[in-house]
Amino acid sequence: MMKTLPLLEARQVFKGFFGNPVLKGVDIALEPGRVHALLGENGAGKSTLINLLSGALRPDSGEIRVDGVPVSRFHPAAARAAGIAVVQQELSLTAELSIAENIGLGAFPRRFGLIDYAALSARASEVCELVGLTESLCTPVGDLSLGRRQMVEIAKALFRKPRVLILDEPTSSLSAHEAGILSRLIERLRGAGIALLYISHRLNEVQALCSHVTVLKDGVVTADQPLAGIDAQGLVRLMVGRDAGDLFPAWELPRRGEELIRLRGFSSGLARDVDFSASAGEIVGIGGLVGQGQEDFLLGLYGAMGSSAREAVIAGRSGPLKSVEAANAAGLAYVPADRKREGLVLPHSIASNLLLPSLGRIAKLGLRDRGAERNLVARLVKRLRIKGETSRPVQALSGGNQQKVALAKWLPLAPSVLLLNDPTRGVDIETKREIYLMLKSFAREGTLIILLSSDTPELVHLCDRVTVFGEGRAVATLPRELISEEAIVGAAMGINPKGSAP
Amino acid sequence: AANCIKGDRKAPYTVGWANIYSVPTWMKQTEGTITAEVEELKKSGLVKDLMITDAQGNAQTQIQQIQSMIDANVDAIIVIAGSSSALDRVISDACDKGIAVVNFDSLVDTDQVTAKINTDSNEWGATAAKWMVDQLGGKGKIIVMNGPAGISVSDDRRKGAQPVLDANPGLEIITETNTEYNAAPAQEAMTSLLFANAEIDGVLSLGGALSAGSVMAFDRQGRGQVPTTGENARQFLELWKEKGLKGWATMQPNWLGALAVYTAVQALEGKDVPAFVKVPLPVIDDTTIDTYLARAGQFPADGYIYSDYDKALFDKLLAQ
Amino acid sequence: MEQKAVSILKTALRNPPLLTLLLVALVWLAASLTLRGFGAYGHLRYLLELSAVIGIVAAGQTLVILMGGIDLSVGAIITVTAILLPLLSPSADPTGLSGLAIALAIATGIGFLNGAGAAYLRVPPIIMTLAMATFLQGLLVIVAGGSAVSVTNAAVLWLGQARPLGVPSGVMLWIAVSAVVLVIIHRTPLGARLLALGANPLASRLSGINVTRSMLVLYAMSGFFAGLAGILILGMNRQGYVGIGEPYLLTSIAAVVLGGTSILGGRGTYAGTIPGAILLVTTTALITVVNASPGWRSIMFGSLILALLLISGREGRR
Amino acid sequence: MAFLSRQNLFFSVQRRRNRGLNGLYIVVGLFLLAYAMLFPGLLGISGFSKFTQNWFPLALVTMAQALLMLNGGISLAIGPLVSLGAVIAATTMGGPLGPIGGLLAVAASGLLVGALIGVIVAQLRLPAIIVTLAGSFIIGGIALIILPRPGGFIPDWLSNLLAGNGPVAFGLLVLLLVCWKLFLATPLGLGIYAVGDNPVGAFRSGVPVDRVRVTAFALSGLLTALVGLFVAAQTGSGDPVIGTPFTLNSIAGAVLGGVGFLGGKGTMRGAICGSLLLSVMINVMFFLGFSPVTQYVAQGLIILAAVAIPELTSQWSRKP
Ligand SMILES: Nc1ncnc2c1ncn2[C@@H]1O[C@H](COP(=O)(O)OP(=O)(O)OP(=O)(O)O)[C@@H](O)[C@H]1O
Ligand SMILES: Nc1ncnc2c1ncn2[C@@H]1O[C@H](COP(=O)(O)OP(=O)(O)OP(=O)(O)O)[C@@H](O)[C@H]1O
Ligand SMILES: [Mg+2]
Ligand SMILES: [Mg+2]
Repeated sequence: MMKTLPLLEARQVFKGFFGNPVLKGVDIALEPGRVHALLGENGAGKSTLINLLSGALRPDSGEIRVDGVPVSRFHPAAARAAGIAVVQQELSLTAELSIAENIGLGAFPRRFGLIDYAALSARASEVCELVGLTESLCTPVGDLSLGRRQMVEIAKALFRKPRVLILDEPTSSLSAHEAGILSRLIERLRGAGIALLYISHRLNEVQALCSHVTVLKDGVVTADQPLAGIDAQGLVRLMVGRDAGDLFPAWELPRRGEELIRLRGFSSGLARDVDFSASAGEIVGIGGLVGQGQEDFLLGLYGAMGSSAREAVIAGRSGPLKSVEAANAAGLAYVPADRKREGLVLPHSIASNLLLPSLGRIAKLGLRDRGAERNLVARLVKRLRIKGETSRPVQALSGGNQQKVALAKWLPLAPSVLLLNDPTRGVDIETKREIYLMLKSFAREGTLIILLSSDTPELVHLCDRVTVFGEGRAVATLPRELISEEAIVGAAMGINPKGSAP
Repeated sequence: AANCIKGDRKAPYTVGWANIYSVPTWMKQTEGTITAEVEELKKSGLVKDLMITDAQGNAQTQIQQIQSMIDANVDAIIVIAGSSSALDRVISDACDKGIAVVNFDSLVDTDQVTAKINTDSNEWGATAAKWMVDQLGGKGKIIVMNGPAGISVSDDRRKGAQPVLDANPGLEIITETNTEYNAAPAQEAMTSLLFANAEIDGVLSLGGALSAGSVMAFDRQGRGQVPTTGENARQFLELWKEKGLKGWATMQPNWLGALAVYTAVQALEGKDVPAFVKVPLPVIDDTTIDTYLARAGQFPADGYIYSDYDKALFDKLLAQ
Repeated sequence: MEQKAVSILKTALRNPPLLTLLLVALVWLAASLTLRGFGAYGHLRYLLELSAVIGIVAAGQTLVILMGGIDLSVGAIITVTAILLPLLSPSADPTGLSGLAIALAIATGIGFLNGAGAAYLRVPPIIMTLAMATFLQGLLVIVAGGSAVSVTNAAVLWLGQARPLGVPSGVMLWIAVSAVVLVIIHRTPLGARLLALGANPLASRLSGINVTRSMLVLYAMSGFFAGLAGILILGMNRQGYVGIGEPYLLTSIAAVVLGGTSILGGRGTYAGTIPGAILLVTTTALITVVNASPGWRSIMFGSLILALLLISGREGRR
Repeated sequence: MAFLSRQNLFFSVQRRRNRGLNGLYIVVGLFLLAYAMLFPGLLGISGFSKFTQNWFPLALVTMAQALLMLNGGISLAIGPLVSLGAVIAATTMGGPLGPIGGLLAVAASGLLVGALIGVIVAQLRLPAIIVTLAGSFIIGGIALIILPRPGGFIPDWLSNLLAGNGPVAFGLLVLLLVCWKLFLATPLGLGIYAVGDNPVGAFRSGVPVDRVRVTAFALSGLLTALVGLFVAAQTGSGDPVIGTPFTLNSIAGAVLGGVGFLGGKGTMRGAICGSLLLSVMINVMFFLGFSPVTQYVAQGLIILAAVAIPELTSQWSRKP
């Protein structure tokens, strides 16, 4: 077979920020009908590379080629015109506009200068069907969950009928069901001759979908080869440069302490009439399809959302918590899923983000104690291996490191209950392992960990128990010996497992 | 009969008082004379009700409120205009409906009113300028302090002064200021001018609390006071006496409000009233200032010490 | 050596407060060289005295804006304080301090109500403070022009008129206020929290920041500082009148923004507001001495602000 | 089903936009009802025309402000720009340009001034609030130079047409709303929302961000200057400071109508409702015979309640 001409290439591109080189002579070539994986640790430069490929940034040196022709002064409009579409993880949606309007934004079909709503509706429902969006097209995007928004974003890219589609961690906020739809979609697009670039930290996905891989490490390409014949271990080795151990730490019998949470008939937001209890030292999973009230359950527990209960004992206090402050005082901490919106103050420095919850505690005579603060920040940065200078804004960190900051800021409070909402979203495999180890060690020290995750293997390997939600209710609680991906999915779909009813 | 009056309205009357802004002290004092007059007229069974609106300084709102008065079919509207031009149409509408419209202080352009009552702003400026010429012997450097730009009252006073100034080229206007009729901004502006000008022979201030601000600026910067014109603001009169400066003041009497109500009722009663009631400007100078200051206690500290008035005075003015 | 100068200049250019300060120095220098009397010690001192009033109002405004709010009631609070104070000063207290305390307590209370409305009723701060300004106008209709007498309160007059060691006491007050506000912003947990709140209220709330309490405290502070400014103006004019506070509403906001603080909150410092206030006062003074028609003056003033903004007020977004 | 939803996408999108406004609709509806009961003349052609005329300028400036706020901007120059429109109209319409030429001059100056501000804000990345504050002085100054005091000329027929006894103003408002709907159905129009809510995302999606911003400012300027023309026609002449109160009122109307400060949040219909509330409130308070003090307090309370009640009820209904 003749070698096909790449649709989009980067040749020996260099890119640095404020003198820090991020990409040092990177080559990549995207060919039609091929799903190309781009792997690398957090901060390896993947997002930067796709920003170059889509014209959002300009390389310091090197060139971008479209259809084999070098383009000078590449910019987003030119990239769009060349049929290059990017699904960034940072959404480009407008909350107040409807799904259809968002999908068409920037590429509306027109008639007499006006938006042709009929055509828009027709074409938008086509792409929505492709990505499995069943909501009415007139729903404002602000009403959708993060996962659904991600699907809108993908539909938006497809709407432009791209020749090259770049997906930056598209599955990190998707449920298993949505991820399934996406992978079937990718197969179809590949069949249609589209060149795909796929970035993900989930290696099983990469292996299932992709046929070629480029691995970035410290700004240089360490591998550019067909995927065939490389197993997960091999990929990890390429990414981190050494053999990787097991991703998940071995499960061990929890040392259960006193009961920290007991709820009867607990309701908050979508979560209705939930019975739930958990003790110190446990890791309790919360699973199910996305959007069944799991998040509202955590927020209600945390006092961030109005809640009611027939009976509630939380960390020794009776009655639901009324405010976040009360929750923090009781020893609860919450790490949100949407770190950019809910977890971090993006324009502020890493240090101020890390200090935010503990400001009051380390103040002396009402004034901040700079020395103590510096020590604390240094300790946290070291413990979680957060890369980057602590005076830089946290938005300049790569996604994984941002996540670490969102988690690390709670550690000084030594929380007795840690509520985690998808803590490994968009986090590379090494960091994931670190986070898992950390969670284990917290549990061992007697912290109760409640882990809501859309990554089912995580629940399977880490949790002592998994409570599965369906339509706002806790439909099943699986004990350790019954936890498996099938059982969790089954329970979520309403197939009653042999496990105890809650 | 007087303008606008059709003779179909019978006592007791409902009077609407369309104020542009009721918060400033001058307005409050004026409103005091209006309500006092209304109480008088109620006693004689001529007035039954007074409706007050406050346009909060917004001429557009004042139009709306006068429209509402028309809709409510009041018998008389007395009004201080928020803009000399903006109210023309709505006021003409009121006049067409046979409502007695009496306009005082800030006048409208239209003649479709029962009566306009005011002192003469041109004369105000001219007399002040003449006094200044006399004081300085026709030679010297002066600063002119004006009220806010774009307002007809301040423009008229300034215009009135111009011929006098033209006739006396020996008086050099160093510069002019435009500020609200308030002491603080006037003091601020004058202070800057004091530093920029080593030699200032007189301050031709054209109203409100501007003169008080100017005197305070001279005082705080340790400069000797110079001849200053002004208005009957209590603060200025007290400073004038206290600092012993050469002063001159006139006034826009607050009882113009009472006169307006009186005029409206007279017109409704079928009396002929002049279309323009010119109220002579009382002058306060070194010979009369003590009689004013003697009554100072009856007036608010940030208010205006107006001359006495009574029904006889009103009748005399209306008999012009 | 040269390199060092360049690098200092570079840091200055990236530091809005410093840049604004440099700008003030430049304008003062240029004006002193060209305009008679501008550079006199007395004049510069007077400029600082006027700036002190704006600076003190803007202290509260800075705090509130940093938190992502705004206070449109400062003008009305100033007026109310200036009008009420003479009525409140008991003649039994020769120092006048008790009257001062009462007036400040009222101003703080008004601010507190602003905060309560914004926090509990969830009314956008702009609407809450605007409504508050309207209420206060109503209050003024009742109290103004009544028995208000010229201020005889010794403490107030001292604040407005005295010059211990040749420095106006108003300026000293401003220095003290600046120190307190700078410490609050940069050295207390409250300061860090309000910046976080301004930049991302949701994340801040989930991080355990008590939004309600912060709002109450900060709007109360804004009321307090507005009241303090009201007292200072009263002392400088020896008499309050209705409308005395009006000019300070927009000026306080302008000083904050000229100092490089983001109007959206979350970024900035009072250190920029200080030169911002001086810059505004200086501009007004410069325009006053120019002999031109009111229209042209207004145009010059606007253009000067715009020009200064071009140099100092760049903002990344928006 | 798919067919149905396709046909109706535009309208279902429109319906969705009413979310969160029901509280305001009810409040405004109650006020209108109260007004009609206090003043039945409202239901007649002339009463309706007069009321809508007085509301019209505020409705338009609120639209102009909302347009900017939706796009993440704001303008403190609304008031002076109204004045500028008014003085240009009043000085040109009597001259060689004639009424049509005057109209074009007003429109062109509004577009130009707006576009200029837009370019400064978008290209130089300066905060809109202070650019427009500086702009307000410049624009106000120009208005004063063109017409130093109220005056000028507007042909009578134009005044009678726009502000006579026919509901022309209301018709224009409806027409403007249709135009806004049409504009929102263009890519540029929707871009206003996208740029306001998520400028980075909009840029990445291919929305010409800077062009959208400049367009928003230009259109807003056009609208504002035309309000000036209307005000001049309504009053029969020009006034260089008549617009001043519109600045704050336009912001109040928009925020009352649920338009957010950070951009992208809110709707034009909400903003117009907000301005209607501000306007009808004045008339209702008059007919209820409120004294100025009560007017101030009631006004504050109504504004607070209109925002707080919908917010609080939605809070409570969200709680389980
Ligand atoms: N605009 C910028 N300014 C400064 N530094 C930047 C900027 N953009 C990226 N960086 C730095 O470049 C490095 C590479 O970032 P990039 O986002 O490309 O990583 P990534 O491979 O996408 O990481 P992740 O897996 O977490 O998404 C990081 O260290 C980041 O801090
Ligand atoms: N203001 C900024 N300063 C410095 N760097 C920035 C800034 N804004 C964005 N960046 C960089 O731009 C890159 C792209 O942003 P993005 O949020 O997509 O990162 P990401 O690493 O892919 O994170 P995530 O995995 O959460 O999507 C980031 O890596 C970040 O380093
Ligand atoms: Mg990335
Ligand atoms: Mg990432």
